[in-house]
Formats: sequence, structure tokens, C-alpha cells
Amino acid sequence: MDNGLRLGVFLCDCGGTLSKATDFLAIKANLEKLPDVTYVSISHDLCLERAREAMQKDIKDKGISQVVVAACSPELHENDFMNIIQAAGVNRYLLSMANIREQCFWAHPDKGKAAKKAMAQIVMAINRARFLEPVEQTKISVNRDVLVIGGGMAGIEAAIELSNLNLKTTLIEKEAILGGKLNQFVNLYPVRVTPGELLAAKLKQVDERQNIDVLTSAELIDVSGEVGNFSARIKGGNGEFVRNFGAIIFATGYNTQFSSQIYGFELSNNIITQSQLEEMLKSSSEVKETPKSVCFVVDISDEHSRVSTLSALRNALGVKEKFGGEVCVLCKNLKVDGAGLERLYRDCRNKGVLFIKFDIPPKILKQDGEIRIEVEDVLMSGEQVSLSCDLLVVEETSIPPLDSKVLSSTLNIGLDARGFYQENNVHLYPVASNREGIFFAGNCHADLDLMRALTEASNAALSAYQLLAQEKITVETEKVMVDPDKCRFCLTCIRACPHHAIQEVRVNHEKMVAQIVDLACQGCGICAAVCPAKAIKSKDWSDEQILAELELLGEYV
Amino acid sequence: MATAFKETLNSGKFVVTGEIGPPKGTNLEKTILHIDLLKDKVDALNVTDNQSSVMRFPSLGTALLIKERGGEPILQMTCRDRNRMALEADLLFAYTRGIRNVLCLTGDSITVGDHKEAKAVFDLDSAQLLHMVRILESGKDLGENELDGAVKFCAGAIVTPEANPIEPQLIKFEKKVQAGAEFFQTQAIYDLDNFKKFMEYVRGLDKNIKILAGIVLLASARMAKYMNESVPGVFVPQALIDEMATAEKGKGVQKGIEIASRLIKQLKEEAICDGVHVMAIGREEVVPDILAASGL
Amino acid sequence: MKAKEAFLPDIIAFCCAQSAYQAADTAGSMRIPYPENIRVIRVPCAGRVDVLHILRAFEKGADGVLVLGCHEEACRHLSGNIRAKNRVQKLNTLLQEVGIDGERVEIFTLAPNQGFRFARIANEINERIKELGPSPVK
Amino acid sequence: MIVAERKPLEDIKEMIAGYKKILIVGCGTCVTICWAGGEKEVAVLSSQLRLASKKNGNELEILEDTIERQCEKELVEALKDKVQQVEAVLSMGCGAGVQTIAEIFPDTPVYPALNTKFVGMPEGEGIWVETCRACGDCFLDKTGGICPIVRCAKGLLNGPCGGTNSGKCEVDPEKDCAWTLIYRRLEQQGRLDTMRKYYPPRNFQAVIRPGKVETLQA
Repeated sequence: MDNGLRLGVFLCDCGGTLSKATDFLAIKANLEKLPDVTYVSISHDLCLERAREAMQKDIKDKGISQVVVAACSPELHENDFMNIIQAAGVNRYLLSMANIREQCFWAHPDKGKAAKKAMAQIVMAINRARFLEPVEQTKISVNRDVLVIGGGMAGIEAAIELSNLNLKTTLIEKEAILGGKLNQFVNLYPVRVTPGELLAAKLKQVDERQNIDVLTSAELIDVSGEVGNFSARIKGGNGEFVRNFGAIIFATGYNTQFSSQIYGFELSNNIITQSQLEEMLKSSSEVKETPKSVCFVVDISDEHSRVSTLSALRNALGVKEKFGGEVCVLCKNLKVDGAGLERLYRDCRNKGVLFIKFDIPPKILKQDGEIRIEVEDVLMSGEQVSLSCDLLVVEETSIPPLDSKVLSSTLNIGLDARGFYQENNVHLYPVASNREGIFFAGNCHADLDLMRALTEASNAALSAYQLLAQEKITVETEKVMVDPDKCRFCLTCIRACPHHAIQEVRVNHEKMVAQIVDLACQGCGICAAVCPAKAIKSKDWSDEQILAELELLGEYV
Repeated sequence: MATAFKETLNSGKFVVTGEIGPPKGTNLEKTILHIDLLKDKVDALNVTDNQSSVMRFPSLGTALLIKERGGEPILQMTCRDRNRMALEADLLFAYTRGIRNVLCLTGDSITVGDHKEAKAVFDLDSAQLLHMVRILESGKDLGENELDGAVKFCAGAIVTPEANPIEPQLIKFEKKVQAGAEFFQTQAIYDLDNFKKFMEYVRGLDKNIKILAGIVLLASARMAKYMNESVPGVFVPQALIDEMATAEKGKGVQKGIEIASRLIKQLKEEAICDGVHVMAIGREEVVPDILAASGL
Repeated sequence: MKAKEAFLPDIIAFCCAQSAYQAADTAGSMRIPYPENIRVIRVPCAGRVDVLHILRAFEKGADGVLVLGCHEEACRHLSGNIRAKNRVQKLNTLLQEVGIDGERVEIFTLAPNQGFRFARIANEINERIKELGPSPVK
Repeated sequence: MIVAERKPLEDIKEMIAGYKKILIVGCGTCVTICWAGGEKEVAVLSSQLRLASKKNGNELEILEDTIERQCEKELVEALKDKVQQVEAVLSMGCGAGVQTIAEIFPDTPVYPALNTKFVGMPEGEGIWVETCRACGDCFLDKTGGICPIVRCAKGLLNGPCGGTNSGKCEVDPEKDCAWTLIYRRLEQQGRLDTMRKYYPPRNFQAVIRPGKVETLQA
């Protein structure tokens, strides 16, 4: 029976290395016996140009309808093979790969067993190939303007970087002035510029750029549309207005909060927070009574926090410089894992700041206007140390800005357990959100020191650029699609989609159904798995394709 | 022969009622013992109706027993186990046997008891049950049919002064007043300051409403703590829990009697309410001690 | 004992392309051996794996099934790994109802660079399934 | 919508014991939406039954179908060809669906695979709660749109019982006390007078069971 399938199988022995493990000719001979397999070829280097040309020619000459490549991991060259077959006139999604290198010959030293497994993997890929479906692509024009939310250091840096890349940027800040936390910090150690100097230099750059539009005292109300064509409603000094953008960068920063619950006492005139200390250090007039001894405690309410560790170190040095006197830092683990931070710690020590490392949080007692601290010093083998100070500076916990909860729900971007924005993938793509075209920079999603925040801001700008560099972006159409006849409009998929990529539409002016927004869809297939009516098909990972790979069980093992 | 409860209520006397829990089974020995112990020391005896949704000897049967032994019974009726027809029929019967007092309750949920799979009826609620009593008294039934011989009851209800939130509870309380409740027994109270506030509200609403404060005997600090934390609408001040904790081992009940009688004394001396309803929950034998210690 | 040695289980590992599939690649690249009877099926996200896929795997004769996704809070599709976890939990019940030991299905999380972890998981499940013996519906 | 739940497999296996060929019918309306009896659940049950019969060495062939609404005779009639091929039908519809299939195909035993639970709404992902008792005499105008008949454990009409525990129900501390909710809603709307009114006992004749509604078409 002719089912129209003409499968072409392209084997690659990776420069001959895999042939040492098995007889490729035997595999070829076995494969040729399988139904629908029209053509089998062996190549030594499918990743090289000349082999690709040969492959294209074979596909055309033999009239191949679906392509099976048995070679290295699809994680390496899948996209290249898609391009090759597309150039040969076969839809790029009609490709099925068998990973016979990393997941077979490289992993299994027993040649006989590896050969058997390779055969099984190829047959699985062939079975899958029978159910492949074409997916078309289209190009969509995009708006190349970018919205940056938050005029702190990360936001400013992102705007400058975008401007360098020739993308028009709107920078909105909810306060009346730009600068964020830079307006609060006393020094920026280990960076040898003052916060004022750094901010002035950056603001000068922003001012000079024609393509940066700064809106202060402005807030984002909501966003509609998708990547390439977002519509943002902004509330500014002159009321509400709508502006269109191709991408959005969140640089909304963080807030801090003292937790009296964790510490077990309230703030008072001799127990203050880092930010209160910073105000004190900044005030030009001399303080009434110079504290003779100052203690800092960190790692109690916010262990492993870079932000609070760094403010303790910076301010310890600040106190030493301004007041002299004794300065002591009580900590559990100092996180000095960034450029120059180890130096900052050494500077502290050299200037005479004393460090005491604890495992059990110290006992803090107030006695006649003095503060007594009792702590087991881990480095002195747990010896009980008792010290007193005039001023105790406690750490503050980083908390998300007030509006992140609202923005996350109106924009449908995820939050982590602590309420900060959650990145797409903390390792692979830390500046991307779960929604295509929305990025993060700075401490609104991670605990970063200044240098890291600046690097991130550039990365976010580059990611936006990557997306908007061309005036059009390529989008797969209906890669994942809802069958409107089967859809019961139960809202399960709309609620489950992590990318806010499913919307409700009316078909034929009548029935409401779910519909995938191709621009926003990231192809995870969660919707297909949750649909109780089996109305959603993920064309590149369809049930049929996945089940076809199961066909072989029991054989070739 | 006991005085009719209605008469006692209206006499201006500080009223005292007790409570009898019917047995699980047909052995009435202990019940009779309790009745005999209490019948002359209190103005009336409540009989619980499948209390806590645990199936027992019927409320009506026990009320008749009290009657037989010369006591004044208050028949508790819940809406959980009978529909309106059964409730009406039982009241007709009760009346013919000289039972003159009825306490109308909603009833506990069936799921807290020992017949969890049974159907909970709740055809009526407590306010509707009160109404029903008044309709029967008018010579008609709920189907608006004429009765050949009507009834006459002194009908009461319950109220939870410490309910949280209190406002919906008070709305219901007012509905019960309108439905003709002549007296109210309250859920256990331990904090007299709170209770006084409640009484101010009651007096402001209608001076004629008779309120009998619920006094539940504390047997141990653990029970006091449990009541406070787990029984809805009961607040036991920490001071009382601490006081219970000072009791020597085995002397918890003694301490409880002390506290109960102190509360009763104050309620009476300051004329905070119209009487008390004493619940000893399984320790009926000590009720005379409580009353004696209260000077009643 | 001898029969146990001879039994080579069919194990299907649904691997998220963002993490576990790459971890399997890493294992290969580092030449860390693992049982060759573990059959990897690449999926775009652990959240794509349907309860039905796993039930069908048992119908087709699988002795054990692994679902391997991203570490918590590292899922590219936010909730995909959590959904997969819940589904495996549901599946344990569905399989118990049928009389298949729920221990035959397990979910683990990996990062792309965790080749050793992949191999360790593969070995662990292989041993477990060997211990349990062939699937009762084979 | 009508909310249902799959019966335990053990019960279903017992019903269909001895049959060699059955048809599992899903319903595309309420029970699809509450994840109990749509096409997906049909496939899951079918797979489970095949596995179970394989394990026990029984022979079982299963046909599957999911129709728009099992409670419509015309739609059920479309199953005729498939029903004729099998010894029994397993319905994954609500009780109305099971009975419609049983009525259309009186010669074939029809078994329920679901327990029909209540009329309700989704509260969260995979969570449905009962919100309507279908009492036939809607009381919601008096209670700020919160039904005490369903949401109060005792179905009280005139206010809370004494078991309100910090706004929760004494029967199930997880659940809100309906009368606390009603009080708050009516207070918010300035309609507490409605709550102060006395409401007589419910009229259980509002629906004479089995219920029937006859309407002239508008």
C-alpha cells in the first residue's frame, strides 16, 4: 500500500570514529529492508559543507519525503539539518534524529550492545518520522522600540546599551529622579568611584542620547499584545497614555525590610538598619555623638545574600573611615564571590575591621543603653565571645518591589518562591522571562552585586537586540494548534500555559475556543498534555510521534 | 411537685437549671440516679437530644422519666434527626404527658457523631422550630391544618455570646427573640467582662429576655485549653487556664468547682443575668457541690 | 538469582530537551557508562509527558519509566517540571490500581551538565527494576 | 456545570468482569471540563483496563468514543454501530448520560464509570467545589449571592449555628462559614436588613422528585 512515505536515512560515523565500534554497512543493509525506507546513505562528516551538499542532492534526487539523521546529538546540529532539508525543498520539521554518538557509542563501551542500541535508536527515529508533520513559518514585522522599566543602575545601563545598539528606548522610573539605590549608597566599594560620580556619568550619557526617552514619576499599568508588538499603558505626570514596543526589560530592583520577628527585637536609636546607617554616614553635618564601637550582623534574616553582605562590608569600611573606632562584623558566611569583593573584604581587615564567624545566631541583649552580644566564635573553636557596642547595625532582607505582584499577574510573568521575578532558566537564559520578548536586568529577579547587575543589563539589552535586530521575526505558524471542533473551551490550557500564549477566540462568530498565539508560544507542549478533550496537537512532539518511539520495546534490547 | 419552669422564670428568682445526658442503651440506672440527685436542687433539668450526634436513649423518654420522678424537664429538640412532621408529632405527644418546656436547637452536624453516614435532616432551623412551637400553640400545624387540641410550651433557645464573628450570631439571636423564645441558655462562658457586654446588648434589645449563662465545669487545665482552642464560641481566659494548672494532681475537678461557683456567685450577686445553666458533662454527681459552693 | 541476572529490563526515559537530554549527552561525552537498555525519548519539556504516554509505554511492554526534567525553579516553562511531578504521582495511583508497582515510574530532576547524575539515576532505576522483575503486564 | 469523579478501577473492573468486548463512551460537556470523562479520561481508563486484563490474563477488547453530550438521545443514537459490536457499555458521563445510553440501547448493559458529585465550579487547578444544590427554589437573592443551602454544612436559612469558628465551619475548619460570608457580603452592600428577616421553612415541593420542567418555547 502506498502511504506516500519515502524515508531517507542519513547515517554519519563521525569522521570514521563510530565505524570502529560497529559495522555501518550492516546497519545500512538492515535499514534498507524496512518498509518505507527509500534510501540509506553513510557519511563520515554530515556536519561539513560538502556532505551537506551531497545530502541535499540525495534528498532531491530520491524524492525523499521525510529525513532521518543518525548522528551526533540533536542538541548540536538539529537546526543545521533543518536548514539543509529546507533548502532541499522538504519542510524543516520533517526531520527525525537518532543520537547514536553521545547517547550510544560514546556511552556504552560494549560494542555489541552499543550496536544493538544504535539500531534500535535509528528504528525509533524512523518510526517517529512516519508521523512527522510540516510546520510553516512566516515573518512578522516588529516594533523595534524597547521599554525599560526602572531607572536604577540596571535600567540606566540597559537603556544606554540599547541606545548603543541603535534601538529607541523609553526608560520609565516611578520616582521623581533616576538612580535608584545609587541615591542611597555611601560608597560603591570595591569600585573606586562614588555613587554620585557614577550616577552623574551615566546620566550624562543618557542625556546625550537622542534615542532614549526618560519618563520619571511614571508607572507601567499594563501590557497587551505579544513579542514584537507590545502595547504598554503608562501612567505619567500627564496622565495615562499608550506606547508600543517590541520588547520590554524589567529593571525594577528590590526593596529592603528589617524583620523584627526573626531578630526578636525592634529597631531603636542604637539598633539601626543598613539604610539608616547610610543616611547617617551621608549627612554632611557631624553626628552628635560619634559611636565608638559599631557592630554589624549579617546572615540572620537573609543568609547567603550578596546584597546584605556587601552593604555590611561597604558600610563597615565607611564607618571606619568616617568615625574611626572599633568595627566588628558578625557573620555566618560572607559571600565575596564577585570581581573585587575579596579585595573589599581584605581592605576591611587591613583597616582593622574585626570579623567573627558564627554558626548559631548571636544573642543580643540591651543593657543600660549599651548593647551586649554573646556569640560562639566558630574560628576560635566555638569559644564564647562577649562584646559590647554603642551601635548595632542589622541587615535587612531583600524583598521584591511592591508592584511586582501586580505586574506579574497582569503581565503573566512568573514569580519565584520569594516573590521576585522568575527567570526562564537560571542557568541557560537568566535574563529572559517566561514570556517571549520580556527580559529582566538587575536585582528584580536575582541577588546581584553592582558589577553583575551591570553585566546583566547589557545581556538583557543584547537579548532584546537579538530579537529586534531584523525588522521582521520568523515565527512558526500553528506548530502547536487547537482543533476548534474538539475544543470544549474548558480553559484548562489557558490557565496552564506558562507563556500566556493561549487566548480565547470566537470561531465563526459563534463558538468560543482556545487558540494558540504563535508569537508567544514556546512549544513546551504542556497544553497538549493537559487538554482533557485531546484537542491540542503539538506538531513537532505529537502523541503519535512520541508513541511511535515506544513501538520497539522488547526488540533490539 | 416541681414548680412550672415558666413560673420560676417570671418570679424574679435567680434561675438554676441542670442537664441530664440520656444513656447509650436501655440501662437507666445511672440516669435515674442523676435525676434524683438534681431534681430538687435545680429549677429544671434539660435533657439533651442525641447530643454531639451520638445516638442515645431519646430526649423525650428521659424527659418523661424526669416528670415521673417529680422533676421539671426541659425537652431539648434538635432539627438534625427529624423533619417538621416528626418534630410536630413529638411535641403533641410531649404536651399530653405534661412536658411544658422545650429548648429549640439546630443540632450538631451529623459528621461529628457516631452515625456519620446517616442523612442529616435539618428540614427546619432553630428559628423555624421556635416558630413552629408558636404555630402549634395557635391550634394549627405547619401545613395550616386545624388541630384537635393545641399545645402550650415555654420555649427557649440558645445563643453563643463569644461567637466569632459575633454580628451574624446576634442577628440570629434577634430572630429567635422575634420567633418567641422566652429564655436563652448560652454556650459556656468564662469571661464575665465579655459576658457583661453581651448582656448590655441584650438588655438594650428587650428587658424581658431571660438569659441563663452556660456554666461548664472545667475538669483540668488540659480541658480548659482544649475548650478555648477547639470548641467554637468558647473563650477561656488564660488566667483561668493557669489557675486550673495550679490544681494538685487529682484535684482538677475540685478547682473546676471552685471556678464555676465563683462565676455563678458573681453572676448572681451583680445580677448580670437571670440565671445559670450548669453543665457538668458526665460529672453530674458534683453539680450539688457546685450549687452549694455558689450558695444556691 | 540467575533469572534476575538474565533479566534485562526495558526502561523508557522521557528526557526534557532543556536539561536531562543534555545531561545524557554529557554522560556520553564524558564516557560515563550507564545501562544501554535505558531508552531515551526526547521531549520539549517534562510537562509535555502525558499520563497516557506512560500508560502506553507499559502497554507496549516497558518494565520501568523515568521522567527526567529540570531542577525546581529552573524549568524553562516554569511549571513544566512541577506538572510532571504531579502527573507521576497520579500515575503511581493509576498503576497501583492496575496492579503494577508504582515504583516502576519515577521522576528526577537534572541540570544539563549533570552527566554523572544521569548515569547514577539510570543505574539506580535499572537495579530497582531488576529487583522488581519484569512488568506483570508484559 | 456537573462535577463528577472517576470510580476506583476496582469497582469498574468488577462491573465489566466477564465481558470480552466493551465500549467506553466519554462525554464532551461537563465531565470533560472537570477532567473526569472527556476523551483523555476515556483513553486513560481504556489503557488501565487493558493493562489490568493483560495482567490477569483476561481477554478484553475496548472501543472508545466521546460524544458531544451523553444526555441527548439523538447524539447517543450515533453510537449505534459501536454499541452493536460490544457486550457492554461503560459510560463516562454523569448519571444522566448513563441513563440516556441505557434507554437508547435497552438490550445492552450500560455501566457508570463515574460518580456524579454535584453542580459546581472550579476553585483552582483541578479543584471543583459544590455551589448549587439544584433545590428548585433559589434563595440567593436573600443571601448576597452565597448559597447557604449548599455552603452551610447544615443548610440553615436564618443565620449561623453556634459552630462558627473564627469565620470557619466547625464541621470542616478548611471551609468558610457560609453565614459569615453572607453577613460580610450583605454588610458590604448595605443590605443587612435582608439577613434580619425571618425565612420560613423551605418548600420541598419546589421540585417534585424526579424533577421535571415544562416550558413553552419563547
